[in-house]
Amino acid sequence: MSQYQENATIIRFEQLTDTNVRLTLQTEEIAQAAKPGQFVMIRAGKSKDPLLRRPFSIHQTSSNGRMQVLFKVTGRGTGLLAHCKEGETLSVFGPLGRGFSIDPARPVCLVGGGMGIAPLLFLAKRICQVKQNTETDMIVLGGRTRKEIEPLLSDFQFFDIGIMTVTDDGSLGMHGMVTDVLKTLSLPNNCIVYTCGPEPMMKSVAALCREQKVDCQVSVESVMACGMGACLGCTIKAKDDRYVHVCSDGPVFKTEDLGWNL
Amino acid sequence: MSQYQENATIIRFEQLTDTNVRLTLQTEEIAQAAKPGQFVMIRAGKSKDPLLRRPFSIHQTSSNGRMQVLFKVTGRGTGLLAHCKEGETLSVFGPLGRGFSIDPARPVCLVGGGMGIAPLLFLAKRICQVKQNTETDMIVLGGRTRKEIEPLLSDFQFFDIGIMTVTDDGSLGMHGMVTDVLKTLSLPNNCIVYTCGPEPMMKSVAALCREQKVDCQVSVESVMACGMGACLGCTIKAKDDRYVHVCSDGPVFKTEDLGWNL
Amino acid sequence: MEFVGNHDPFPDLRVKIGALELQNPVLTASGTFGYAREFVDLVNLHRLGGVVVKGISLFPRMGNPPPRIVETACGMLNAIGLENVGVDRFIELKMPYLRGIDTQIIVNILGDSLEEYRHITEKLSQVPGIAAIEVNISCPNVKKGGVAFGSDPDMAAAVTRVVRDNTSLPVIVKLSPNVTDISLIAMAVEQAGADAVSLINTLIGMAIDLRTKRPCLANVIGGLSGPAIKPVALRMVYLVARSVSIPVIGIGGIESAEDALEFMLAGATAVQVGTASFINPRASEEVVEGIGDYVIREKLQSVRDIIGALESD
Amino acid sequence: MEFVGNHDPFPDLRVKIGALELQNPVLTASGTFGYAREFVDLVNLHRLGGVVVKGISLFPRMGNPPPRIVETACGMLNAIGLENVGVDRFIELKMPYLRGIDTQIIVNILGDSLEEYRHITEKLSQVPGIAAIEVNISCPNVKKGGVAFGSDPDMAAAVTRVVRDNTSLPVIVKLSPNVTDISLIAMAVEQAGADAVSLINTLIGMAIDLRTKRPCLANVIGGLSGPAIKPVALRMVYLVARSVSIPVIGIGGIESAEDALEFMLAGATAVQVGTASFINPRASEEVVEGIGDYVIREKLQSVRDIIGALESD
Ligand SMILES: Cc1cc2nc3c(=O)[nH]c(=O)nc-3n(C[C@H](O)[C@H](O)[C@H](O)COP(=O)(O)OP(=O)(O)OC[C@H]3O[C@@H](n4cnc5c(N)ncnc54)[C@H](O)[C@@H]3O)c2cc1C
Ligand SMILES: Cc1cc2nc3c(=O)[nH]c(=O)nc-3n(C[C@H](O)[C@H](O)[C@H](O)COP(=O)(O)OP(=O)(O)OC[C@H]3O[C@@H](n4cnc5c(N)ncnc54)[C@H](O)[C@@H]3O)c2cc1C
Ligand SMILES: Cc1cc2nc3c(=O)[nH]c(=O)nc-3n(C[C@H](O)[C@H](O)[C@H](O)COP(=O)(O)O)c2cc1C
Ligand SMILES: Cc1cc2nc3c(=O)[nH]c(=O)nc-3n(C[C@H](O)[C@H](O)[C@H](O)COP(=O)(O)O)c2cc1C
Ligand code: FES
Ligand code: FES
Repeated sequence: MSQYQENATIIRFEQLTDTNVRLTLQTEEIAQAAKPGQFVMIRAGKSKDPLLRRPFSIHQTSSNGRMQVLFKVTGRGTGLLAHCKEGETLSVFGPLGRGFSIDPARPVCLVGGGMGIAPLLFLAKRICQVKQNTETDMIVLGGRTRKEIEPLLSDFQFFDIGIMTVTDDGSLGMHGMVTDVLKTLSLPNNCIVYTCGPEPMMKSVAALCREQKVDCQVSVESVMACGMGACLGCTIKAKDDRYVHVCSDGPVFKTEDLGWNL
Repeated sequence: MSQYQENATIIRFEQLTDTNVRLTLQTEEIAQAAKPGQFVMIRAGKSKDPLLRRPFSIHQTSSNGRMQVLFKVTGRGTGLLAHCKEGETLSVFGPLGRGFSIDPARPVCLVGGGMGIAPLLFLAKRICQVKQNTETDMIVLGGRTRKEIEPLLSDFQFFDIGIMTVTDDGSLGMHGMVTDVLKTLSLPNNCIVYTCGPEPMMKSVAALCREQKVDCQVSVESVMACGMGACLGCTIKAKDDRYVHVCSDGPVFKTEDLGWNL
Repeated sequence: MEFVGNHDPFPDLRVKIGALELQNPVLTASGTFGYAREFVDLVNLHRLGGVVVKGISLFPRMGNPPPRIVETACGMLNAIGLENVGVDRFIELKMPYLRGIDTQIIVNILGDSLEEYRHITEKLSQVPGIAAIEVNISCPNVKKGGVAFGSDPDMAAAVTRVVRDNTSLPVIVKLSPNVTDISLIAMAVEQAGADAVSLINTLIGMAIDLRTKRPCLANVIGGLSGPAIKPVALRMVYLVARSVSIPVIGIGGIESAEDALEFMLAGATAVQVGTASFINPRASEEVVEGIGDYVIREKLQSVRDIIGALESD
Repeated sequence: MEFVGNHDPFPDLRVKIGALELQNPVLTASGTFGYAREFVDLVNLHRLGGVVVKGISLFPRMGNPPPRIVETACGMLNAIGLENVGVDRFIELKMPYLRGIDTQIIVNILGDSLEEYRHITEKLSQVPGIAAIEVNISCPNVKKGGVAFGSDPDMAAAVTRVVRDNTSLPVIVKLSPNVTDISLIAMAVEQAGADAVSLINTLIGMAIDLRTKRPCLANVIGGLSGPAIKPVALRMVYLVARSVSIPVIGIGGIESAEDALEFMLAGATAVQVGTASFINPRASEEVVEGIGDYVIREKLQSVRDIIGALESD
């Protein structure tokens, strides 16, 4: 679990929608060491304000030392990152946290909502590398509108995994929520569901999985200062009222460990 | 003495030397109202850090509502301004302070050192507008090296005023300091000397003027928070140990009012 | 009958600080808005809830030697040293203009002794156009008086009483944050007859220039203001608002309507905009506008609905 | 004979905190560097002057409910609530790794009562590899103990005495800035036998989320740290260094060697890097490097030459 701090050059800047941006960064060591579900801490701007780094899931890595992050502008930090230009550098450290655990022998279903789709590309890629057969696997991508999902779709189509899309307004794929899609699927018993997205969405997915008695791994968020287990600031409440730290115990958890009140 | 706050578009960005930048800003009202020797307060960046605006002399204005500032990168604020791009906007307010007082009937000598040259272009322009005859007038531009002065020279050559240059290393014009040039000139008795530059330079110019019994106006600097007489932070000691405020009593003073210990 | 429709274009922003009625809760902080005239070209002064003028003493003061200010991370230090023209010249030179502004004029006063506070209060009480007195017991810059009055409940009460006993104007006491328990001071001045408290004044701080190996300020120490101190101010306002029953005026790092509304949620009846006016001369007016927009957007009856409306478990 | 030439590539950065010898004056601040291991991939731990570990209590503590942190202007608020594994598990689980680092390990302790401070001191005193104890009497997050011990000179002295009497390790007392006169507390703990004082701990602050109308922290209030507080810290270090004759360790918003050197000019013998480690995990090591460069560039005999070397009139 080696970590690195790098000044990463922005190789490519993609404005996917009004608010969604994808950055391709040259980060030799981080890209090499990263596993799906892990994240990086990025410094937005060079000023002391905003002060803290921002956490972002690793969207995918490449063998030539590149790494992508995909994010939505939600405030000042992401706003600054959305004003970066190709050729500039960003201070990045990682990879951080515990990622998804993969079992090559079991069928999977990836369920992403909105920016929660970010870590799933890397996960899908790795799954295809380690598994012989992905025929029974499934990817469900949900979002508010077509605009949000469409730019990401072609990347997922690289894999030999079935994709279903669903939007709040029906502008792409099914009309409704990811759980509406999930209900239509009959998840095999030994299936692992991986999910990332807004908390209410993840909770309904987790509830559904519990009903259907399939394992579910979720990638959760929390406010972070250090990203590496030092500040103890990223706590969330887990099973039996114990606290866990999202940055070092997670960000990926088995839902049964979180003790979500489903 | 009207003042305006404007979001001024950067019309032109000129990197004159490694460290010296000239910005042309579209600032309708400020440009119209400005007088030579006045200054503006510019916000560097959009962050709360650095917090305060930075004061800059008005380098020149145009009748189509444009204004220039000329500055050297000396710290974080000017560093940020030096990273601006054409088309971006800057928050500017002004014009502020009391400028040079001009008497069309008297001969003048303008003495600028380094970035102290900035306000003198505007002054020279105005002098040429109000005076019939500038034959006996003189502009002395001093700097460390040729590189610093040369980009500014052509602008001053527009006027019908004699120019002398002097550099610390002799790479342009005379070898030495502005006072060395001044000593070679015989300043008419009723002459006004206007000077702006590093404080030691202005003090030697002022001393020389006192010796030669000619009037001398200096544009001085001080740390500023508000630029408009509200914070009382920009105080300097003046004649009889009284305090004056650079932003509202100045930045241009008659040297005899400053009580410099020459 | 009232107008039909939800969106009242004239939101009710009025608040009361004791007997003092403000058209809206936004004041300018002492020492950061001069005597208002400095801002007339850039701000519509008539839109402000009130103007608190630069601290006035019995006799003129020259203030501290320069440098008097230095920038810090998201803040600034000042050691102006309470430079002012003195109460007599203030009344003669500054009040005529101030009186013409359609807003409440609050005069911030300071003194080195109870006697000085008494004298200056007496003088101001006879002047038309003054809406209230704000008593600065907290300025950290002057060796005598300043620090001591503000950091001891008994002395704070004594100053309050002197001012209270010599004027019928509303008395606002401005508290120093440089104390172990600001609520003790607040309770003491409430007891002593203050109509309101305003807080916070600046935190004591220092900056050093490594190049010259000297303090950045000639006075060595100065008062820290600006966004950096907002969390400290907000907590003190929250604490004091729960400790006294007189109105609290929140001050410290307020730059926007959001900042102001946070202070009001914490219990402030009004706010003062300080350092922000240097960075954006229109800050105070923009806070008024922003609070108005908020009241309309949130469909509040009045801005008073949010005073102390912070929810917590 | 010494090497010929001016530029000693190995500047003398050693300082002494009482009996505690540091290879350089740069420590990591408690609660901001975990138990050091977290940083091993990013920092050369052996280059640090010392590591101050997260505050340890007699029994394990769960800490406060989330949210525990929120960003503020040039700073952050934390209300971790002193989550820690307790002294026994600390000794068992964390000390073996810490012992292997070629630096001084300082254990930060806290308690709700004098008894707790005594117990934990006794336990730590028997553990090899601990270089000193830093006594946190200042944490604002825990209702019992924390605030009271740090804000009253007598209680601060009492805690110091208990720790002093139960260990032969150097005792550093960490002071709270949330007091009227920090030098009184410093003098009291010096009298009570402290070998050094470190300051400042966090300022008490608060943040509010206007959208939810709730405090940003579940604990409502939290401790402010980061660049925002540096001016306050610098002034308190300056004040305390002139009030006591034991060494002072400067803390508060230190991000760079320049910051650290400013604290040393103000009188600090050593410094701690806190919040900066979150933004730049290498901050502490870079401060060591930067101080070394400074000592070489300025041709100082030793970094000790700049301690308290501030010039003023
Ligand atoms: C492990 C992890 C992985 C993440 N991966 C992604 C990703 O791949 N793509 C993406 O778009 N976003 C991701 N996020 C969320 C992202 O970190 C926040 O959107 C970002 O920090 C907001 O910064 P800001 O300055 O723009 O917003 P701010 O102005 O700081 O706040 C805007 C909103 O974002 C919330 N927020 C602020 N800081 C954080 C934080 N550190 N963590 C979570 N929420 C925060 C605030 O509560 C507020 O509601 C991830 C978060 C975590 C913890
Ligand atoms: C009336 C006036 C007119 C000026 N006109 C010009 C001009 O036309 N061109 C130009 O290059 N410079 C001009 N200056 C100086 C310019 O304001 C400073 O160089 C600038 O503020 C430095 O900002 P910074 O953030 O880059 O430097 P900082 O990082 O803040 O500091 C770098 C150095 O600049 C000094 N400095 C910082 N702030 C100020 C300030 N407000 N005033 C003076 N010195 C300061 C500091 O003491 C330090 O030595 C003028 C100053 C005044 C007062
Ligand atoms: C330059 C300056 C001068 C000040 N002068 C006074 C003063 O004369 N009297 C006073 O009570 N407060 C004075 N203050 C304190 C402010 O009124 C205010 O309490 C403080 O700055 C905190 O608010 P802010 O962070 O919004 O600036 C002054 C502040 C500054 C920055
Ligand atoms: C997240 C966090 C946790 C902290 N925990 C402790 C602690 O356990 N014990 C302690 O004495 N100080 C603790 N502190 C205070 C720091 O050690 C330091 O005194 C303070 O943050 C100021 O320094 P800085 O501005 O460099 O961060 C903590 C600070 C932070 C930010
Ligand atoms: S973010 Fe610091 S411990 Fe998790
Ligand atoms: S800069 Fe504020 S009074 Fe001059």
